[in-house]
Amino acid sequence: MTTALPREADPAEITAQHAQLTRTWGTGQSLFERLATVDHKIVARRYVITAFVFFVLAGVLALLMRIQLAQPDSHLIDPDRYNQLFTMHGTTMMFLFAVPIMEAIAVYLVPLMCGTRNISFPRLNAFSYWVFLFGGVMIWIAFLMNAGPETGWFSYVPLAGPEYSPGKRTDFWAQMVTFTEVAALAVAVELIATILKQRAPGMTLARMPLFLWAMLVTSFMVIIAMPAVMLASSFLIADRLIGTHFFNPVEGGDALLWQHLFWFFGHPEVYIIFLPALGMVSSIVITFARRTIFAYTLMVLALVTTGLLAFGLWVHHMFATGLPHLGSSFYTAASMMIAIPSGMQIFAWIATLWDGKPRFMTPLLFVIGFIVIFVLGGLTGVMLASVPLDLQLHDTYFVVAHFHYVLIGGAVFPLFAAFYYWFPKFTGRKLSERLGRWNFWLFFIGFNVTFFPMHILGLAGMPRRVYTYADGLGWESLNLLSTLGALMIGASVLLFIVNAARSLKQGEPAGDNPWGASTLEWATSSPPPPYNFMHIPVVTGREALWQPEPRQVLEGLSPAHREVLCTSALAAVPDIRQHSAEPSIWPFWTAIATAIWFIASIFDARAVLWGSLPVAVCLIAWMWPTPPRVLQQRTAP
Amino acid sequence: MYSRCLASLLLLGCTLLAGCERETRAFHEEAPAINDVSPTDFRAGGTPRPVAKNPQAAEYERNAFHISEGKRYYEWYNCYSCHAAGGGDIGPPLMDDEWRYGGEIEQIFSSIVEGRPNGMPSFAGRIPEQQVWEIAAYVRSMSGNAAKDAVPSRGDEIKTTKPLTQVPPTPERSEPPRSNR
Amino acid sequence: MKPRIVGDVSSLPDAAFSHRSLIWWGVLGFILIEGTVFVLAGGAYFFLMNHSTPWPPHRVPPELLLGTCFTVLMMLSEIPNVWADRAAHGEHLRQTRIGLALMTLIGLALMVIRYFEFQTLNVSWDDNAYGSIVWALLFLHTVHLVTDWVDTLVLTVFAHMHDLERTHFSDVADNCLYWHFVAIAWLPIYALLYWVPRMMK
Amino acid sequence: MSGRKHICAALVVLLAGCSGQQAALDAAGDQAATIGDLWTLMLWVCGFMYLLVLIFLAHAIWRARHALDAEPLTHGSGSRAEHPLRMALGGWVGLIVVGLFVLSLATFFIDRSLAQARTDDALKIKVTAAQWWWKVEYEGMAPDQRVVTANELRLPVGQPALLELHAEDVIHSLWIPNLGGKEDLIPGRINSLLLTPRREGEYRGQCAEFCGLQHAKMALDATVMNPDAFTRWRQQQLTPAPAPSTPEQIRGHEIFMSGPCAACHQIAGTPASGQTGPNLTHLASRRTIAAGARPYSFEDLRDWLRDPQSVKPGNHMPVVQLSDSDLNALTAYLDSLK
Repeated sequence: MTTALPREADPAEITAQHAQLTRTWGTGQSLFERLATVDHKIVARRYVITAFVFFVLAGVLALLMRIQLAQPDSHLIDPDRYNQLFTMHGTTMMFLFAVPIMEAIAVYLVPLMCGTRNISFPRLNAFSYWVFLFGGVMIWIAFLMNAGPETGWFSYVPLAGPEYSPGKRTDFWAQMVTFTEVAALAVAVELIATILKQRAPGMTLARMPLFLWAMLVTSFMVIIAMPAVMLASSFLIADRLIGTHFFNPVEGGDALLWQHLFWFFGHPEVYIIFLPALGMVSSIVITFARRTIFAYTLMVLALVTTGLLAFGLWVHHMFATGLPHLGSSFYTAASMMIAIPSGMQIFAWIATLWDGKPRFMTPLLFVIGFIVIFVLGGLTGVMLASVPLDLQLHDTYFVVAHFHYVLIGGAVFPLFAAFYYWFPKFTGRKLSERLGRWNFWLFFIGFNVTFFPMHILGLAGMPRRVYTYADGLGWESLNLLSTLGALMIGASVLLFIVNAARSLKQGEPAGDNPWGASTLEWATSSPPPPYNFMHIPVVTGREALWQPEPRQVLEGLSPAHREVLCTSALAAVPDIRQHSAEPSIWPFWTAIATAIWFIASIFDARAVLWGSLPVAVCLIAWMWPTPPRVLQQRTAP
Repeated sequence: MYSRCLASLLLLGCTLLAGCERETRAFHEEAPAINDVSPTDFRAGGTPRPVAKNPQAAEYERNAFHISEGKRYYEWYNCYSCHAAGGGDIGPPLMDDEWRYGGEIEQIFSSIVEGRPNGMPSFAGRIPEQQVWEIAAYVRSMSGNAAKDAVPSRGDEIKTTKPLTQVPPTPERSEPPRSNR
Repeated sequence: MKPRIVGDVSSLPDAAFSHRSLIWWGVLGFILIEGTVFVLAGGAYFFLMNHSTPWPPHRVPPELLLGTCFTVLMMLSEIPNVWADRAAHGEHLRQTRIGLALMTLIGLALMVIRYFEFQTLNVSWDDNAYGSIVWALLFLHTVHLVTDWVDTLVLTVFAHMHDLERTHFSDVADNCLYWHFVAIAWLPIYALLYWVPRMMK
Repeated sequence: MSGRKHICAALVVLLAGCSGQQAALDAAGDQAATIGDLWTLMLWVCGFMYLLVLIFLAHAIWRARHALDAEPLTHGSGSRAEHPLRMALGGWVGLIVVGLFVLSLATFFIDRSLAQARTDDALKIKVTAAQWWWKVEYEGMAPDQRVVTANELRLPVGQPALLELHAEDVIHSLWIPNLGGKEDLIPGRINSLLLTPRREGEYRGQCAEFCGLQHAKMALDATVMNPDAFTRWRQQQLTPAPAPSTPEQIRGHEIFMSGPCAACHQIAGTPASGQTGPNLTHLASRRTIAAGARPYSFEDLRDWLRDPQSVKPGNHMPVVQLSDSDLNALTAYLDSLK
């Protein structure tokens, strides 16, 4: 060490280091480098854009369905096509949009919020994106070729089994599940390792931003929940391809096994989508209320409790299947209990706003919209948790209304808030505030016009998943109203796309921290440099950037090769300088091999065996350890 | 380079189109016409009467929905009672590669519609033609001759045979029976 | 305001073992995922068992001999595994090489036994739900066996080609951790496949 | 604005949700009425909680109108409002707990009462769902007392009816909102559903579990009748189909028996004994055709026979090519099956 510490960073040194770090961490423009990149920001950007494209596509499907349902006895879309539409809508929204986009935003933000230079397993991260992309593209090509799955996003057997779902449609669905879950599980592992091991020195667990807490809980939930659906879909595809009998009652199987496995995943899935959104809401509320969050510890507890309770209530999707009543009462209680942590969090956000100095800009508008809508969805959720009431409401439009209030209100509104909030960090420019307000009000009103009437439709007897309905049942005008609302939502999303496209070029330049926020991602430039942070920040309080100036940082990570600082899991004490993986094309090839493996096994069961060979070869090439010779060169001065 | 790209794109296109054909669910199509269904050669052991190939008929044995419907009607019209699940009982087995009256889909269609000596009744007028085509396609799949990616696997029933997806294909051409069973 | 540099991390080590290493957490994450799969598959086994009597439907549980041989060998393999783990932690190159080679051979032997074990199941996956679930369980475990064996093989080859740095020793230790998982996960599956049907009689 | 919307919504609830032949809140049976009470309780409790949230939120927004240029509150726990807010949070959580307790308890007792209702004097009916129709069988004292019908359920008012639920192919769900909640029909399992109708009238049930192509057109006509009318109906259902009387009906009868129709459908008292399609013995006495796809009328029946795949695409009734006069004859015969 040449100079005594502490000292001010020297501008000349900063310029020199910037050049060297950019060489070390940067991604070039060639096709090869783009395919081989392991920069978490680039991967996350691709992830976000891909997932958003899927959102728009699934939205178009929703509009088609709404147009079909606008009037009774409509013949625009035949039942086979309609069934594919709603299956693809649900599948795309749940598997290709909601979970991936939450994880994608986390892949972008978590390393930045932790104050580290890259995500824990960069190559795994790149692989995850490619696998997700290939899975999504596969199912959409199948759909456009009239081989889209038609048995619902839940694929209940026996309808989805070999006897009643002929062809390859459901097989594509089952393999799409495998693709996306592999991707999601990989990201979950990366996020856990990043959050636990790569937090900036001083960021103890008690100082972690709520978004990081939310992602930590979510990632653990992914790890426990997603295997269930992978197992279930593997059973399904085995039944369909090689004639196993998991779901064939005559040979000892049982259709309800599917439902148990599916909902053991399916219900936590909702919270896997919802918890990251809560983390985003907390970040935004703190920034725009300009007050630390009210009851931080309780908020953390609420997240953890929600995560735990989420695994105790899958049976409330199965009240009508004739399960024993006493058991069902348990699930009623468990399902209702989840209202306690949710209610606490709602209170804490409003209290923070109440006691803070709020600025009502677009992100906060979306958060307020979230509260208004989500709470209503939560309350109808309490109703659905009641066994007798559920027997009337289950599988009706009431449920459709409920979960759109919960998922659009609880996830899409926060997501739009997040887009407006972090867009400056992603791109260096702000989104237009004027268009943002239009975007919000159109969405908010359109949403309620679309989905509020569905509550009534459900009570009036309209079941879900019907491609048409008879005239004279009193459902006509509400359905028409709902369709008009859906068009408003469509217009609103279009407006957002216009806003994003314009602001990318002409938006107001943002600067490092345009909102005066308190978390570490705002401590670097917008957009962040390839290496994220030149000096590793030191965290001295819960709201890192609201601590007294000057900011404290550490030096000593090599600028010449890829190193990240690992800290201890609880107290975040600096521990080792861990090597971070170089770019590699092998994750891409592994993903290609995996895609061939999965898709081939739809058509030929033997591919399960031979298809694994190329994957193994690619994996070995990817994971081959760096020889000591290279390591020594690297550490040499 | 470009030509190779084009070739692979074409190949991809063909695969996808095959997917289309396999997955269509036609509820409302006209049954393919068979003009020369006339009782001519009923002698068991004689050469099966050649039947003009009908391209529309071929679609049935490539279409998953039709084959699956055929399976349903095979049960509903009680083909089971004589042929069992394809292994044969009173009637001849359907899952081997021996066909007394020809194993092309058109020939199977004729056998169902016209009936055959020694017990196979004529179903003309009893089963609508489109359904006969579907049954014929299913019967083809039992011997492993329908499109492999279109045949159903096990049914939701007691296991009696290997799932059709696991049945190895038998020679496409029908052969004269070797002996009188 | 310019940031103030308050410390220097360049003197920290660049690799460490177990929970100090990033990779270890990754391995743990995957163990958690796969452990969940095993637990759920076991749950499916009991669910199906409750829906069919007798269990197994053909009343003959698989022969004990091969499965028990496998179990014994799998448990015995823990001795060299622990030994290799210690050698890696102590960064002893020669012992680590021997340990890895030994584990590769044992893995090979286990896979050979496993091949014949499939045949003693005495049922095909497409016979009935019992057949399906026992094949699924055995297949799942075999996938893990093979995966970890390939990993061990790669490390063995690498260790015999190069000298090892601490980061490589750490990789070896993580591989040993995963082998613990493969071994421990086998025990409940062994019980499900071989003993539960006998106890249900 | 928001207020007006809610008034409108409330009005619509009154108009649509509360009346109709397929409406959950227009209770015509014990079960639906009990669940309706639970709904009311839920609506009040949840509505009250929602109101509290909205008031708090509105107040927070209103309070904020002067706060624009203030500095951020970087240590919120030092705020003067911290303590009162904590108290309020405690109260709020307490309120949620009490509310949930009330609702759970209500749920539990109502669930018990529904589950433990007496069934010994219940009318036993076996309902089998298939893609995409309902087979309904009334068990009698003797095999020849068994009534088989399709896509209609007739119940005497005041008597509990215990439905035994079977499924032929995939999972379906039986739901007659005016009478009570739904229950799934699952292949390989037998479920049951108890309904106690209290008001005479014509209601409509519909399959509530997605079951494939024609899930949308799988309705069930439920009729609650006075006991005498029910007994008369039941007696009448036991009689074989009337013999065709006009020449046209006779020709229709011949077409039916010699064509594909008889392979799938049964008409008691005739050679037609197919079991895979709905029993047609008293077809003309039903309210609808093809599981509620069309109302019953001569013309609708003829349309259906001419081209079932246009009316209900994907169902298993094939198109049978008939000349117009044959079609009229067949329709005339079926229309005589009162």
